[in-house]
Amino acid sequence: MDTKSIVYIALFAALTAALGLMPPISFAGLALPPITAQSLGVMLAGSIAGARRGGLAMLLFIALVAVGLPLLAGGRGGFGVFAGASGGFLLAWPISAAVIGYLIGRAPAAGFTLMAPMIAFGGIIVMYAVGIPWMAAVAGLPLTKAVTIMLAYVPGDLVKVILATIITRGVRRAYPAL
Amino acid sequence: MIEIKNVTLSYGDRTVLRDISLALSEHRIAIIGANGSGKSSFARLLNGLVLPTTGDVLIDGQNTRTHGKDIRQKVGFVFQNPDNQIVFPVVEEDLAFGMKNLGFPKEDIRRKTDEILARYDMSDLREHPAHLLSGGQKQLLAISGVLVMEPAYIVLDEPTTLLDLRNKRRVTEAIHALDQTVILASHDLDLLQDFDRVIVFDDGRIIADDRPENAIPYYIESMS
Amino acid sequence: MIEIKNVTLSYGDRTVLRDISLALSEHRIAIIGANGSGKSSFARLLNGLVLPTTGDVLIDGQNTRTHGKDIRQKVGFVFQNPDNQIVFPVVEEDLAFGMKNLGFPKEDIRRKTDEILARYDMSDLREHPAHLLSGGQKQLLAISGVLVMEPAYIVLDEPTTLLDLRNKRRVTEAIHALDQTVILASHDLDLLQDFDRVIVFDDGRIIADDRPENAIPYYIESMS
Amino acid sequence: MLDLYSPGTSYLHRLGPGPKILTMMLGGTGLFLFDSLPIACAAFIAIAALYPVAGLTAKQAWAQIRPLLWIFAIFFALQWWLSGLTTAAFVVIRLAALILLASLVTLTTRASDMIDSLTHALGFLRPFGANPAKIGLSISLALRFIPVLAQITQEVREAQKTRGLERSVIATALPVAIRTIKMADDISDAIEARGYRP
Ligand SMILES: Nc1ncnc2c1ncn2[C@@H]1O[C@H](COP(=O)(O)OP(=O)(O)OP(=O)(O)O)[C@@H](O)[C@H]1O
Ligand SMILES: Nc1ncnc2c1ncn2[C@@H]1O[C@H](COP(=O)(O)OP(=O)(O)OP(=O)(O)O)[C@@H](O)[C@H]1O
Ligand SMILES: O=C(O)CCCC[C@@H]1SC[C@@H]2NC(=O)N[C@@H]21
Ligand SMILES: [Mg+2]
Ligand SMILES: [Mg+2]
Repeated sequence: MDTKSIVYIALFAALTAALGLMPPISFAGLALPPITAQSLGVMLAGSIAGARRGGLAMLLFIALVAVGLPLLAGGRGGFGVFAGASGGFLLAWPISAAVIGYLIGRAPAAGFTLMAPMIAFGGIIVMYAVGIPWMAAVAGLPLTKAVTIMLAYVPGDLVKVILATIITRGVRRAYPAL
Repeated sequence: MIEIKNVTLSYGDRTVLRDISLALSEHRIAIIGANGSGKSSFARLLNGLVLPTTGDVLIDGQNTRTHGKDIRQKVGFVFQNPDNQIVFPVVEEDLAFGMKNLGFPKEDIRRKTDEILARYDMSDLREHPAHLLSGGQKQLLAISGVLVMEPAYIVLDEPTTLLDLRNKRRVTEAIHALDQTVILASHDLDLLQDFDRVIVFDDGRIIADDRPENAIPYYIESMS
Repeated sequence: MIEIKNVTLSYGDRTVLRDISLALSEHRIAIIGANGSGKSSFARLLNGLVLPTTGDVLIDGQNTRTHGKDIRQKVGFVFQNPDNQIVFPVVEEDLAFGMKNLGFPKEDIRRKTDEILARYDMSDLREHPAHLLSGGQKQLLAISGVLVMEPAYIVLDEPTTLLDLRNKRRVTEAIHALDQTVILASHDLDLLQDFDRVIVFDDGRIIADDRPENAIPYYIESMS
Repeated sequence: MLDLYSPGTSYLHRLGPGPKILTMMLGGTGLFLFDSLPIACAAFIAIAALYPVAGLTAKQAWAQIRPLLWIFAIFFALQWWLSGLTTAAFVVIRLAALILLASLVTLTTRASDMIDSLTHALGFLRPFGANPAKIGLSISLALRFIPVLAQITQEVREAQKTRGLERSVIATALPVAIRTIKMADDISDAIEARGYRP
């Protein structure tokens, strides 16, 4: 792996951490995953850094969280968070970023209407597919109930998809060679 | 008229401006001083980007604490590092950004963009990615982006460091041709020859405040 | 000896260096020219950070296309913005970075760190956080970080732009004291008085290549 | 939060990064396993007491928590409303303890030492094709970038304010992204120019 990849991986892990400084919206105490700006970091890692770099950036991020650095929104960290309702989502982050990166890598010049669904697929569908069953298991909820709860997160996630798409397209115009 | 009243500025426990009081009414005013003496911090006070820790900054009687937004329309600011100032990916868009925010009509924006690009020989860079310009080109873009907004006061923080001779001359001429009040922080003493007033900072204090023919030699002396 | 053979460099469809051929063997060589004329791009060719679109760059006979890594040991590079070349948070660690990469033994690293810190009067900054240094100190740290690697050639791209008089004097003295071959790109013509050779770029071409007493006036003339 | 190395010669400074990271892992996990206010309080006090031991000031400790204060306030209010005062106090004290602990590690450990011991500890990953030295460098860069990103965001906000736009998510996020990528490219050039062989 070249130096640039190492720097980009570090950068997107740091970006996701920095987005944790935005206050999350939490429900039911911390028994449910918070609505957090950090999943925007996941989308950008995939859409700007690409499948490999983006996926590894998120892997680095969750590894740093696991060793106890307080990088999750609100200053949380440690192995404990993986055992909580958020655990599945966190584990999905590297996968989501990689999927987004892969899709966009196939159509780098995609317009808004093509790129946004790609980011939504990786950043919402894939993420929820891993996160919801985990949450249901941890919180002892029936799957249908867990799905219903997650509907509350969709509007926020759609906003993030739109932001990620606009930012990615802007960055690609500023860096045609990216 | 800019009034600075008993201003102190601290970042955490580090005090970078100590009890400064000034009234600035001349046409061209320069701020000089060693690295880290507080020039940029002082400049940022003038349009309310930074608020004083104690004391007040008044622009035409308005306090930066309460009228930040109005004051920023009046006081244009060119940053020391042009990378900080370029907001949009493409040269043309970036130039238009400030004018759009002030609600200029479309044709005006177009005309002024053409004018300023031609003035600095950058017409063929209209569609160039702004962040991939050479250092000097970026600096010209940063200055242009503020000039097109036609503010009443212009604060420039070392605007010529990366420029070649010709562009430096152009920017110097542009600065001299401004009808507005100009406040310029710079290490380039050549720029200041016909300024009306030169203020010398040292460690957050004013150690000289005089006409250039007195203040500049004093500063050179203090640096050796 | 650095040889540049029929080098052309393009970014996309924009050609920024046009058929340059040169052999550089003097002790101190300066590159000057207008903004956007290709100085930084040229400098980056010399240690293989950028590869020519056509043609070759040879350092002591090695091609930058094939021996990039060896060449980067031989050709140190100091960038314009020191913030982006400080890799580690603490002064001492940052100095050690290049030497570790070259596999220097621990004691050597220690000794050379001491030496270079003493040379630039920075011994008490050994444990200082690098990002809190003043502009001049950062630039000296950047130069030191390259010098400790003992490169045979040192390329500097506008290393004095943001410095005050005193810091500029220190960095200038540091550059003049170097035993290595120095290649310096700068708009600051005062730096170049006792250089051996001055190359003037214009729009990707060399328009003059001579001793400073001839090349500098030529450049000034061409800019007016 | 997570400030970088602060020079010193205390026992904690001299202790190898391995034990410190291990303690942080165990501490972080432990704090989440035991849902009890007294334990969280005890941990908070014990960790805070290590700051003077490491020659760090109360001011430095406070600086770690300060950026998150308003988030804590939100958590506290929400928990108070949902589950009562005790739980609210517990959640916030636990978070504060975790942050102080992790910051204590970053404040007393040099990035280069951290990389060296990670390179050593992660040696077992080599057969799987991972290069521990690269992982070490990426971790240290990531920690370095967090405050830089906050600073760049601040600078971009200032720049657009001066150009007449007080607040806009896109006009902030886009230039921040572009500038950070420019910075990443420059740093990557600087790393290579200093002989780094990945
Ligand atoms: N955001 C900040 N947080 C903490 N300290 C700061 C900040 N900005 C500036 N400083 C410190 O304030 C002091 C004054 O800085 P300032 O940038 O105003 O100096 P300056 O006179 O413009 O220097 P230069 O000539 O190098 O541009 C310096 O010691 C600097 O380190
Ligand atoms: N990565 C890049 N992609 C596209 N164009 C670039 C890139 N880097 C530089 N350029 C363009 O190449 C030309 C030469 O740039 P370069 O930075 O070499 O000029 P320079 O002589 O160093 O100028 P300055 O004195 O302003 O620093 C400029 O027109 C610039 O816009
Ligand atoms: O514990 C955390 O801090 C975050 C866990 C993940 C939250 C998920 S990511 C997808 C969904 N969208 C949100 O805003 N939050 C959840
Ligand atoms: Mg300054
Ligand atoms: Mg240049």
